[in-house]
Amino acid sequence: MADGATEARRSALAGLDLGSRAGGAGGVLLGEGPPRESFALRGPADDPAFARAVETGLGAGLPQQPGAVAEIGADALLIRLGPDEWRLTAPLSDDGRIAARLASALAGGRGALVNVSSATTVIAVSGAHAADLLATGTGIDLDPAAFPPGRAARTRIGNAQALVHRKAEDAFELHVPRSYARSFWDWLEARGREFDAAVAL
Amino acid sequence: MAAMQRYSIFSLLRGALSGHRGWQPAWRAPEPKSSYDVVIVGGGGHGLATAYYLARNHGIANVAVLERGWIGGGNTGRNTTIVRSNYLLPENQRFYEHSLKLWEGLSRDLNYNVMFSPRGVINVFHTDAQRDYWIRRHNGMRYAGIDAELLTRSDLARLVPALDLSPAIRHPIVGGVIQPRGGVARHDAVAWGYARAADALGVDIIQDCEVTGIDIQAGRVTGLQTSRGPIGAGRVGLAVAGHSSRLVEMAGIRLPIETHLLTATVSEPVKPFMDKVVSVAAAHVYVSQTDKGEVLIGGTLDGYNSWSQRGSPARLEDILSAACEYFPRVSRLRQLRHWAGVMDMSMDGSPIIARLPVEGLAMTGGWCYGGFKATPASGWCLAWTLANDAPHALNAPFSLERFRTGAVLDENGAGPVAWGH
Amino acid sequence: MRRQPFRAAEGGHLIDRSEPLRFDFDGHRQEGYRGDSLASGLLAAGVRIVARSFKYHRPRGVWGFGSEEPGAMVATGVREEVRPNLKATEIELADGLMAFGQNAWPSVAWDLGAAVGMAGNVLPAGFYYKTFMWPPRWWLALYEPVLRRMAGFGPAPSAPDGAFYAKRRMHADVLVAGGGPAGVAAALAAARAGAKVVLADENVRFGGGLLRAPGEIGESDGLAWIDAAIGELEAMANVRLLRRATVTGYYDHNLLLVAERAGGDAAPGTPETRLWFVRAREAVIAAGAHERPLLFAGNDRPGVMSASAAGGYAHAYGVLAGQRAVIAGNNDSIYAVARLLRGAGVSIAAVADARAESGARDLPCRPGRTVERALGSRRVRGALLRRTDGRAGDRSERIACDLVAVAGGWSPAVHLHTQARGSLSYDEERGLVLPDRPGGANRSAGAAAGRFDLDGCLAEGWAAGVAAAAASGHERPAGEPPRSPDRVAGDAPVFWRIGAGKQFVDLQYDVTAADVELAAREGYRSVEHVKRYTALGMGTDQGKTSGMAGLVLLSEAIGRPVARTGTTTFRPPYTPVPMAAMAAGLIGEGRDALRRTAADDWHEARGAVFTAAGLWRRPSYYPREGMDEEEAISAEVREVRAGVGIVDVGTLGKVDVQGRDAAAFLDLVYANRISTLKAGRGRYGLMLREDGRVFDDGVVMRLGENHFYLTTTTAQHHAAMQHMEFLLQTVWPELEVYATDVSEHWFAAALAGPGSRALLGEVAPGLDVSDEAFPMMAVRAATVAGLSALVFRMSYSGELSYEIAAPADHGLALWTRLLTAGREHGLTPYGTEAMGVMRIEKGHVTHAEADGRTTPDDLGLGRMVNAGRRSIGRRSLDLPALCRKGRQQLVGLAVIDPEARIPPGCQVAERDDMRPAAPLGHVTSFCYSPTLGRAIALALVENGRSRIGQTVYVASPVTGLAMAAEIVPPVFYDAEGTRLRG
Amino acid sequence: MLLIPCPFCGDRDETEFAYGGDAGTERPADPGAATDEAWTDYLCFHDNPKGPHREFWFHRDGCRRWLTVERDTHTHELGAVRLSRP
Repeated sequence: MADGATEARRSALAGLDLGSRAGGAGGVLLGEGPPRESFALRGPADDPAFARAVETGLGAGLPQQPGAVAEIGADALLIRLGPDEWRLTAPLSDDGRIAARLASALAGGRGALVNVSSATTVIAVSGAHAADLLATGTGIDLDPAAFPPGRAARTRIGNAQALVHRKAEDAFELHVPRSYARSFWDWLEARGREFDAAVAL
Repeated sequence: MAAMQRYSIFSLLRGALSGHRGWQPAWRAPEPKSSYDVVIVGGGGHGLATAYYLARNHGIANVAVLERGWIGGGNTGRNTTIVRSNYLLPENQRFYEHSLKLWEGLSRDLNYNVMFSPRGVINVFHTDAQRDYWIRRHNGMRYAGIDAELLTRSDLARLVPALDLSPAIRHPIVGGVIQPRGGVARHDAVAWGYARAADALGVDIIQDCEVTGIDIQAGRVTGLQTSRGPIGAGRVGLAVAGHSSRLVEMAGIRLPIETHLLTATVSEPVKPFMDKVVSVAAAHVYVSQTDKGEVLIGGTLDGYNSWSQRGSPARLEDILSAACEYFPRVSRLRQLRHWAGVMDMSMDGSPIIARLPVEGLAMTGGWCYGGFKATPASGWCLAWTLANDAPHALNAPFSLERFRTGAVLDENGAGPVAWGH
Repeated sequence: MRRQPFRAAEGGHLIDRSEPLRFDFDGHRQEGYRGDSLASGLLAAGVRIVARSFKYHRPRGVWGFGSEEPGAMVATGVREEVRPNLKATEIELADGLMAFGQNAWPSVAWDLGAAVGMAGNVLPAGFYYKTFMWPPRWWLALYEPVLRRMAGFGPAPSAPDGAFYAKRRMHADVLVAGGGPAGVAAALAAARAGAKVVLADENVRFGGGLLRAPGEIGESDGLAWIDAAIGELEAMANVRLLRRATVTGYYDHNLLLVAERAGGDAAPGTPETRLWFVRAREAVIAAGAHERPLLFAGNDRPGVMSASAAGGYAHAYGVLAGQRAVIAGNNDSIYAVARLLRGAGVSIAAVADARAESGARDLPCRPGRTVERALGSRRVRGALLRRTDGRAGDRSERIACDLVAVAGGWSPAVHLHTQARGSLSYDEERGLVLPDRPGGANRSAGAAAGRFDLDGCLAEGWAAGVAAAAASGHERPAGEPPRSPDRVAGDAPVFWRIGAGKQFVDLQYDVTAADVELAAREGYRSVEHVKRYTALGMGTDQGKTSGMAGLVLLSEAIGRPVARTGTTTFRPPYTPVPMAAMAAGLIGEGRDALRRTAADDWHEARGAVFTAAGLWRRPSYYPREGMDEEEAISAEVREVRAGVGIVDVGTLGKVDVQGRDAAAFLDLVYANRISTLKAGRGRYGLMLREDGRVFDDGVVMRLGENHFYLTTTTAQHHAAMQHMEFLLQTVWPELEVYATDVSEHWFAAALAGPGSRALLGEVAPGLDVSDEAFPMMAVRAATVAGLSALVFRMSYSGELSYEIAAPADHGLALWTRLLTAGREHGLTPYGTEAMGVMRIEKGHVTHAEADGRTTPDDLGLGRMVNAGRRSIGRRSLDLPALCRKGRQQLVGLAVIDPEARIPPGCQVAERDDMRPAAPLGHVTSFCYSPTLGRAIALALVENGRSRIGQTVYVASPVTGLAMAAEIVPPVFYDAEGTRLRG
Repeated sequence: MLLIPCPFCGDRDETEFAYGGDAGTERPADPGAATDEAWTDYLCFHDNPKGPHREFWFHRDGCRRWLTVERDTHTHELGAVRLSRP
């Protein structure tokens, strides 16, 4: 990473000054998730060579089930988003190392790895009514029996497309496109009125 | 046949004295004859208008109109009743302006009040690009001899107090255009008025008569198979928009038409607060208030081929939220009823009024959203085409061949995507 | 007088007498109790006229008990905040409620509009079709405004609804619509089987028909059994109970809409209405039935009401709908109602049973008789009874009363069943339209299916619940269905009508039996024709009570059996749904998110004027002190052309394309050849639609052998992505290509102007920016202003220019660091207006030119199209109409008068008189060019390229402006491109 | 509102998808060799049945796969739904 990049980073929600508004308890807590780096991994799921390359690079196999989330080491995740698409995401502190390992394993073979770290903003939604709040704007079945903790799904919520990662029964992370993040946050907060939504630190 | 019983305030007063027992049927319920000079398939406004103009303009009165259900029961009775000629392409301008002129005399022509109300059709816009487009379209109308005016925001505030002109909304309205002679009409009355007038000229209107086959001999249409038996025909005109593909298929012809749903809805009636028809570009929604007081709201297609007549609630959410956003007071009303029309969506967004590749067979269809306002001119042109076995200059551009040569009339520039128009 | 003269001393399971409430009706203070409806409160207070009818302004009282109410239409709130068209039977009384009756002036009690009623004879159904045709101009000027004012119904509000509305989507195994005995039994069975159940009922309390009349279930009181069952359901985790919640619509794939009147701010954050979108594997329709009216003269007078409703007011609210009642009907329910009313303190004057053989010793029965006429004008003062067998010489009996309770039998609520495309059948013997074959995964039960006895309803509901649970994959529940000793069928095989006079079928729209007959006589013989000609059933009650009466009348009038007369379509919603509830969450940015680039905060702080580009907002220009808009834009242009400027191009679509077949694929997607590009270089790319029209353009950069990065326009980015995926997945699935949308990841800014190289060299010290090392259309990875970036050398403005892309999280830093570094270079931020001026000066096309109708050749891009015919859209260019002569072609227009400015939307004409004539073409883009010192435009003109040098007129008839212009080639500035080399 | 069983994502509302039209007309493999009639058949003259229809849908907000869906255009009942590219 080039010099001065860390202090250069700015969240799409920075203008909302959420820090100053945090506090209070409600049926739902909304907050910005910790920044993450993200990579789109593309490739032929049915090609053993590709699968082996991924396993070599990550030390973990490709998650097979739609929406399955594979944990890789400390807090890095590989999420299956489509037949030939996965999302690799890790804390920003990883500084691209995991992607570099994967890229070198993939080199010369099939597939593609594309940096999309800035493409999404992560919003954390938690609390007793977290699922109810999401259900005001998405048609997917959020019943834990149908969408258990540890699963992810890309869908539409309210005014934006979102990758929903259910971390616990009452805790979700939403990855929304960066340019939509402000409007999406406003929408979420407005719909949250029903649940006495509060901003979390 | 008996002369048509004239309608007027005097006949109403006379009726009152007799307890309204003296009113004759507006049209007969004849048994079908074994053959006719011309048979029109489809007893909606277009088919009935075709029959009327065949009899009145061309002296061809040995005509039957076959209707599968009850007259006016298709899209004639399921639309948002808007009448206008504010089109972009010259071919469409000429045709719809001809239609508008027919509308202007229609009630007296038919001696039936179709309640054509030229209250003005307004389009509002939000961005420079939309402004350029709408003004260009209205400038083009002026060059075609059609009325068109530009509206400032203060004009809009005066003409449509219900409209939200605040600069703080998501897509602020920066101006508008109006076709003052545009307006609305009572949809059912159009079918009934044409039916009554055509019947008086000798046309047989045959309801509950479904066409099940088209008889063709040596490349020429000779008659129809129907649920009420075979009926011979010298020529056949099809006016079944929404179902054109199916009927034409009986003659072995494929059309550049796909069938789609268009949802509309009304609120409960309230006292009058808006007398213009207003279309909002940013939301693809148009709003008017009926004579009864209902707020009538229409929008865009559901977006996939369908003959179901049942729209998606997602589309309702779209059009109602748009109505509430741009006409904030509408949010205090309640939705009373919604329905979906079955649209013939042509591949360029313009109609087909043309002879088909079977001799003696012609059609009007592919109306997309525009069918209601086109009713008089569609019937007028199809009558001409059937009577002369050749299109009139007004409908010559609306041929089937244009889809083969590429000379399409793409009003929206959406390309060959039926649901894009 | 007592505050509530018609309140019984005791009784009323819905009210709480310890909590009196005050409310206003038509300006008069009234009193009721917590739990009252407005209707019960008004009846208790002795208010009989609640509204006026639509057409004749006749007095209307309370007729029904719930959502079927046709007459008692009121508005709440005042002035601009009014809520019109509410049914008094559905409004829960609240302290301080302000309500007034509708369609009346000055009040419902004394309404001047009633004068219309006097002219009623001249105004039969459809009168307006027969008159008001002359003189032609009077329709718009006079007739229509008068009709509109007389019609309408509730007052029109003028302020938006400020209340909070909510939506919720959920999935369930079984949705039960209706919480009467059948619905509760169904819910119980399905829930015990383990199914995920939603039970929705429109009333404040579950119980359905048991709210109106007592019944027995098992060994106990029916309502007590219901309460116990609800208690059990409430405790189950797999059940959601929705009270005050009407299932309003049944849509595709078993999606049901439920409107829950959540009650506004009773608790903070409570929505006024919460709209549930329930995806149910199975639905049980237990929506009950509506009591039918009897047709007789004066049957619309306040005081004539549904018998079950009259009983219901006594039972549920302890309210007497009258002091002395005549009860008339054609089925056994009248005896129970009579006893219920008598028990509450109403004196029973007569019980008229239309059937000859029925009777009861304990009541003043009049077997074989019915009401022929209700007496009184503003309210009922008596009734004339008459034999139903029409025997000659029979004299009518006159009975004084203030309540005529009528029981015409029941119409099952088949609405949801038919909305789901279920078919209907007509049971001639029972006089019932019944659900037949279901159209979705649903079953009807109880009164909605024509079972009117309590025992039958329970059994059928239970069975439906068991079946629905099984169909959604659950085992049979334990337990047996509840039973009731009530096994009286309650059928009313005949529909009753007697005598002459104004007999109302539709109380709201004033449709009489004579109107229906008139319609039939005039040839409007289809049931839909009658509905449309007379407006029967078009009111806010949607004909729940009137539909069957109208159908039978029509069937008699046309001499065709009811079964063949058919019913009208029951269109959703079942009861009106607040527009604001449908709109919830979808207003403003909730509907269309506002997309912001990474530098948006800077633009805003700088005071930029924004413009919309799809959902994005972009700086249009940056206002300057003492300059108007045109001057500010011109200044931006001049400073770029003379120095260096920076513009935010973060909104462009960007796509990463990789894979073995990437180059081959791009050759097919673009009309021009891409595969010949060398790595590190880029090329302008032109995409066509399959019909040969220009679809999109952008730049394609080759980053490696099998790796490309391409841009799309802001507007077509999503369409282009979808298009490429379509081609890869359906047309050429054999190609191995991965197209990844990276638009959101990259922020981009363009440095443009002769000074851009120097500035770039300064901020990217590691990058050799010389023309040789970094030529036109090359791409380099570099560190710019301390940030990792990609730099493309390309130009849109016509000047030497570089586009710098960095991850969007660093976008603002990139932007601000460039501006800081650029201060000494005179770096000017510019917006889309200046960018637009410069691209018009250079003759670059946008979607104003590529409007979906133009071919590459029309736009002067014909030479870009490669000769191969496999690529998308190429084949269409050979169709005759696309290569014919005389098409409109892109040209430039230079306005001759330097002071003139082109107005928007101009046409191009041969003359300046703006009189009707075929225009030559139209202006697509226009601006004032500070570089040329005059207004210029791009235009599509018929045979435009052969007209270069001609003088034409740019004209806008709607603004009355026309000006002369010369047709010129569409490149106004630096046609040789020398400035690009810098 | 349709509920489309995406073979990858499972049941999803219609609002997550973009419609792609008739799947019954194939693009001529060699457009250059196609007659105007064959080419415009592909462009404009599509199947429009009232009944079973094979059509494309794009799961825009989900797996971003194009699906080939069998759907009755009258009842909206769905038949087989598969990925257009297996």
